Amino acid sequence: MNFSFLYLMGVAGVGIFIFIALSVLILVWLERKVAGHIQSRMGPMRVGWHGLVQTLADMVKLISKESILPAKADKWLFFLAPFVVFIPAYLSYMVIPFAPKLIIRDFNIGLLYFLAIPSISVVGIIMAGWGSNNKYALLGGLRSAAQIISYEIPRALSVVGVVMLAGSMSTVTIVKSQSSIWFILLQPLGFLIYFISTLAEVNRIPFDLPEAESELVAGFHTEYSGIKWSIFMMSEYANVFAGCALCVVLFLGGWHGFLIPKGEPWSSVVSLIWFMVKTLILIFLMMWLRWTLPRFRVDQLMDLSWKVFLPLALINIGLTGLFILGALKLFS
Amino acid sequence: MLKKFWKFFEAFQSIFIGMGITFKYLTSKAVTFQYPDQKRPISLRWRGLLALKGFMGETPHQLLRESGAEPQTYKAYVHKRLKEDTLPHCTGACPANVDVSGQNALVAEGKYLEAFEIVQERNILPGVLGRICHHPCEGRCRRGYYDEPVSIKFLHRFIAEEARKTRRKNNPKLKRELKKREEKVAIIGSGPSGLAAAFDLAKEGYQVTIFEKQKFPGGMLAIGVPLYRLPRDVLLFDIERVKGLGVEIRTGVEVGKDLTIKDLKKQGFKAILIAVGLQVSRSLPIPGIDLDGVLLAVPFLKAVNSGEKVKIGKDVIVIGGGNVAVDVARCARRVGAEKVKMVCLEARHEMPAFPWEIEESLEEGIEIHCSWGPKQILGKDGRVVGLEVKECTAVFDAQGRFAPTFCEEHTKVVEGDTVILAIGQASDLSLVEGTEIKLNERRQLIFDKVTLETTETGVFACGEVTTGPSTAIGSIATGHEAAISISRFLRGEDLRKGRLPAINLEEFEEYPQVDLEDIEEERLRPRPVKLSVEERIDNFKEIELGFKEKVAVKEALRCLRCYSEKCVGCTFCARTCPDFCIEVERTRDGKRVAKYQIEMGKCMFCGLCSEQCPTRSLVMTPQHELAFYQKELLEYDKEKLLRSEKGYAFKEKEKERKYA
Amino acid sequence: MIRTEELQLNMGPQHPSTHGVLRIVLRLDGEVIVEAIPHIGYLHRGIEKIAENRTYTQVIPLTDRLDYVSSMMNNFAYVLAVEELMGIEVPERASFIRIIMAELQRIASHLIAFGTGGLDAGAMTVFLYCFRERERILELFEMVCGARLTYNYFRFGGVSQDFPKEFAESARNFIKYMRPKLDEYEDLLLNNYIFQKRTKGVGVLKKKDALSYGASGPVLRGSGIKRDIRKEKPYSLYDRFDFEIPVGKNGDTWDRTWVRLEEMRQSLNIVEQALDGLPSGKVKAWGVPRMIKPPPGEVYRPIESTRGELGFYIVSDGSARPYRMKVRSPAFSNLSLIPVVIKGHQIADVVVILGSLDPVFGEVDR
Amino acid sequence: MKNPQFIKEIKKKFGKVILDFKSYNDEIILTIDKTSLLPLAKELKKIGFEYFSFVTAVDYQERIILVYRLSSFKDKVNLILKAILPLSDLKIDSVSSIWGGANWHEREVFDLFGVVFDHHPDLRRILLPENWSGHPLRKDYRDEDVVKRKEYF
Repeated sequence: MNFSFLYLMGVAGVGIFIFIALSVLILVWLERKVAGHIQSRMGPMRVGWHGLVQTLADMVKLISKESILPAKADKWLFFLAPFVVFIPAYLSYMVIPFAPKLIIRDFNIGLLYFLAIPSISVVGIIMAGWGSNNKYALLGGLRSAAQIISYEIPRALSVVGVVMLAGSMSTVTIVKSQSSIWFILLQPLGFLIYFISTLAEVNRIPFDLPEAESELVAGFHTEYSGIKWSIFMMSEYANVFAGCALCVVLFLGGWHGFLIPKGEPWSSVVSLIWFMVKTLILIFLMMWLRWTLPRFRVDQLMDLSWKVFLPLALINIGLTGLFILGALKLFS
Repeated sequence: MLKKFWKFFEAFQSIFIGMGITFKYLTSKAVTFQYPDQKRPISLRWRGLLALKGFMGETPHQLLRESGAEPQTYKAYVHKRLKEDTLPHCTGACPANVDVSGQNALVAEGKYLEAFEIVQERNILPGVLGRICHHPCEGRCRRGYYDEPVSIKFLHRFIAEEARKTRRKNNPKLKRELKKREEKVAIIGSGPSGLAAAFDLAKEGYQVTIFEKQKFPGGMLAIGVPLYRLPRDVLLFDIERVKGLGVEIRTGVEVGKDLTIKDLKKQGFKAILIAVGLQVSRSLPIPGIDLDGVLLAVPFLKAVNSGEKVKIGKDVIVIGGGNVAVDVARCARRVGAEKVKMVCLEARHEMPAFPWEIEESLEEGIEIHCSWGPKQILGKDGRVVGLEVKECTAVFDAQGRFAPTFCEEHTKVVEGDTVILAIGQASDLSLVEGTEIKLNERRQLIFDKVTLETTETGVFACGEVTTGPSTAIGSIATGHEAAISISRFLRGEDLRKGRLPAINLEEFEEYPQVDLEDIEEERLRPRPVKLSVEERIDNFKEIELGFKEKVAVKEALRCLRCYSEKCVGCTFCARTCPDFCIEVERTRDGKRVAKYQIEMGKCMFCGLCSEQCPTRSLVMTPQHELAFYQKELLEYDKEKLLRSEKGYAFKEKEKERKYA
Repeated sequence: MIRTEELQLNMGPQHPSTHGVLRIVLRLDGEVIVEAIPHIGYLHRGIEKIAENRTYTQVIPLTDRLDYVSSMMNNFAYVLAVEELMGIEVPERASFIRIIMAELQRIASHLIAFGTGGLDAGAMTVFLYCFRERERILELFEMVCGARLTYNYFRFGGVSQDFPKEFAESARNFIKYMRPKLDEYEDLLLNNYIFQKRTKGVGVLKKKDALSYGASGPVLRGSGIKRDIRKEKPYSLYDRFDFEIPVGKNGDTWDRTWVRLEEMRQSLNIVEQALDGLPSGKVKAWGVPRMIKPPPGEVYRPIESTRGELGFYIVSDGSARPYRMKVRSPAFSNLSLIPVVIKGHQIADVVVILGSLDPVFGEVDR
Repeated sequence: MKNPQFIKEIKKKFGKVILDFKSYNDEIILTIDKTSLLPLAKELKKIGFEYFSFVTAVDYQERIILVYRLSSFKDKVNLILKAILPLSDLKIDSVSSIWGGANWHEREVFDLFGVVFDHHPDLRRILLPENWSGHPLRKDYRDEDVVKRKEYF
């Protein structure tokens, strides 16, 4: 471990943070615009062009707001929870290959890392729920724990097929192996399970039970305000982006696309654009779903995970295995 | 298993359909308004901030005649107001459209003579009508909706008395401005309609001559109306004023006998107006009609009113249920009959006589036998001894026409030694003989409904000849119409152009009787002083006495000045408000509004107050959001209200604010 | 062994989906409800007492504030009761106008119930769509009477103002616009898999309970009892219109929501028929005095309001003020079913069931 | 539907306690003695008056009259049941065991009129706070906090 490595890592860390902050700003704006237009409204219109800087203004407002600590709250848990939620989301950006060579660190267990790290955020959510000393927040935290843990399993199993096809857990290798065919065509079921599980992981409708505002007021962040609340918000959108980005990596061919010139200096820029476009399409799909669908109930959510997705994921693995065997037989 | 799979598929399908719908709206145009580029249009009926448009006393009350005293322009203006739904109901309900609210406002200010002139323009006999009018205006008075209508009739009477005190024959200004015209107009009959036409024509400068059959002018007013309702000096004073404009009245000249219409034309009368009215009493084709002791109403009344001795018995039967019958009965009571019985076809509530007259006659001990029709007059030795009557089961048929049906079996005998028939009158149109004027088969005049012209050019008709049995004010209204036609005819203009029909009384709703139980004393109308039955029963003294000045002014201040758009401080908004957030007070003399305060914090914008406002000065503006900023609109305190004659700052601001 | 304990949860009075100020004390076993005790009265303004100190006319704006989501209906019920007490005949045109307004109000109110029903289940978009359509109805109301929420439009013997000229056309446009929208809602929410999962078999109200608890309106009809006062005992001129009463099968939340949607369709039909047959004439009976003093007596005249049987029980002593005015509000009876229907369900179901009962607290607490 | 069978039945069974009986087309107004409310209510439910509309009370100063409104959908008959309570003895049996809906309505009457319902499962104030004193809809109720205002009328 030398100095330049630390230096590089520091630069990358700050870079990711800036990237997350920017992307959250844009995603929040996008969400509000999409929601608005779906609901025959305009969405924010006053600050900047079509309200583009509205989120920034909101951010300023949130930062300048008083951060309220409930009287009987567990001070430390309450204080730490947003960061415990945010840091895993932040860390998970490390293994996302935005373009060839544009990746912080290409682990050979990159995928495993990605699946493991965001799960830590459930600790933060439970901390928030417990620390607020609020029954709604507690219920939200508990729901979140149950939900994230149960959706980890189908999610992890659904990517096994991809790993089997790519023969590696390195995200870069997975993308490279999709140069001829995207895995979504080989793994439609896997994609479906992965995508829906991601929805559940990032607590979005129809699986936004931890913060179901019509039942639990605002779930685990009922008592949060100001900057702490905005950190929760940021980590949610960071998770959305990371989840969708990985989905692109695993199933939609990562940076691959048409019209990418070879060997030119700007070819990696085009690749980056392809990657971002694909991610944004998935994010848009998420938003679209969010503003269309009602919410599941807790037991139905669990049913869906354990009774539908888990068996399907297992079937998917089996099918993939058979497929690989068949392909081997066929080509050998 | 397959079923489960199908269900799974259906789930996805439903989700995709939903996504399709949301995508449709994502791509279509938003429906929201963009503030401030776009503004939401607000309904005209928007219930926002309350505001007052003006106050009583700040500016003079707008008189209807300000549109022009000309009968034609006046009528057009009245119709315009009617169309805008801003015509005071009293004016609309009056057949002659007298400007009642103008009169009341001027009386309230103490300008009695001006008030008199205003009334006189439309109603040439204010003193007379102030006594005998059947006042349809009072039934439609908006005040009657809240408590009791304004005593318009008595105010007429009051201003006429005031004018009489000055002994002024006419408005000197009017006489000074008179233009002389050469054309001569002859008017046959000096009843109210003839006088009205004469007045209008004389104002325009025509040389008007009235021919009257009787020895005194006034027509039916002089013959038919009993003295206890109308003293003759009042009538004569009113007629004097018409004469004062240069109208010549030739009494004792009967056209048709002494003179013919042809003679009149030869004498140079360019236009002739027939205003002879209904002077002949109808008779009945029943047995015993020619017995001694059977009289007719008109000759009877004429004799009574001219002070002649009338020969009637002690026990009088009057046949008929109209106003004339009541007059006859009451006159008979006064000239010596001890018992008077009225027999009429109609039931009590159907009687055509005015209810207050029936009431008074009952007070005087007159018996009324309702729903009986005369069968025959019983006689003994050529003298009347009684009247046999049969029961009348229905007076009107299903279409509402007069077609009485009788039950012949059910009869009774009413005893009496004199029978007076008051079952209606007809006109004596023998004067038309030898001219081109045509009569229809029922010997009624054929005339144009709009222009009142008869079949001969230059000859017009007005009054009860044209309308049938009517009232004094109704006749006056036709007189004005005829005057318009004649003056147009003489000037050679189109008679029909722009002529408007009379306003239908049905346009205005008659307010129901108000329960006066909880109402304060000062809100009620003053009760006129009446002679008691003992005092009046044996003489022809006037029964009702007029108002004193103080009472009259107070009564005039009760007028709500409908549609004047100036708050009169009537307090009905405050009485209606469910939140008690309005406070209104008048000054002690009642002539100005001293306080008007709306507590906007309490107001819940129900709009009941502005719905109640008779003047339409309290309006709801569409400026809801300004409620807290324009506080000066809401509090009208004494200082502001009484600051100057011309009003206060509100009016300048009004220009800036735009009502939707 | 793990020791378990029941959790006591206060839902409300400040809670986003209690439809006002309702407080339900829930005893929870995990997420399952063991017991629910509703507490009401947070919006109690004593309207019945205030009415005893107001004249009959002054009570009309008070009735607006009962069920503020469908004020026209309250006006209608109150005015009908007083008219029956006074024996006032209403002109035909006024009756037609009243029916048009009442049915438009029914649509507006059901739109809120339907939209918030979706919102309770987490579907926010349908809620905003419903408000978009409701806005058009409110614009119609504003055009007619100048107010958007508390109309104060009905008067004894008629209505306060006639329709403006452009009303008929706007209303027809609205009907034309609204019909396809209702199909859309059906696809977007009612047929949605997740919504069906959330609502079918949830909050089942048995016929027996519905009857003995005095449930009415869509709640009663959702349970399969075909009762509509518009048909059973037609008031105003409802017997002249041709419409159907939708009835649910299972009495669950989905059925109640479906009944509301279907009723909107029927209301559109009624409005259309009324617009076609709108007679001309006066909109206010002649001869109604300013100060209403009904003869001594009592009257109870229920109408089918949006939420069910709404009636004013008025006792008059012959004076200008009601001696006693009782508001039989449908939402009060419907809400009293809460402990019955939500027992054994989960927290998430509480709001959905509550939404399907559609209480308005102005009416519950009065 | 002028005189349905059950009216005769009720009259036969409860003839003694029915103080007043009026019937219009489909509306029946029945005034009864308060002591026999419960057995009569059971009988009424049995013969079809399953629908419970409301209970309310009217304060006639010296006595309070309870008004029950019931409907029978089967026969399409509506019934108003009146029970007279003297002001000195404001107690009556609760019918909430027969019609569940009576529970809240009786609580409301208790709250606003002070009528005590015996055997009510949960007789608490419903609209007013627990610590409120007095029963506002009673005619003799006076509240010192009421602001005096100028009365136009």
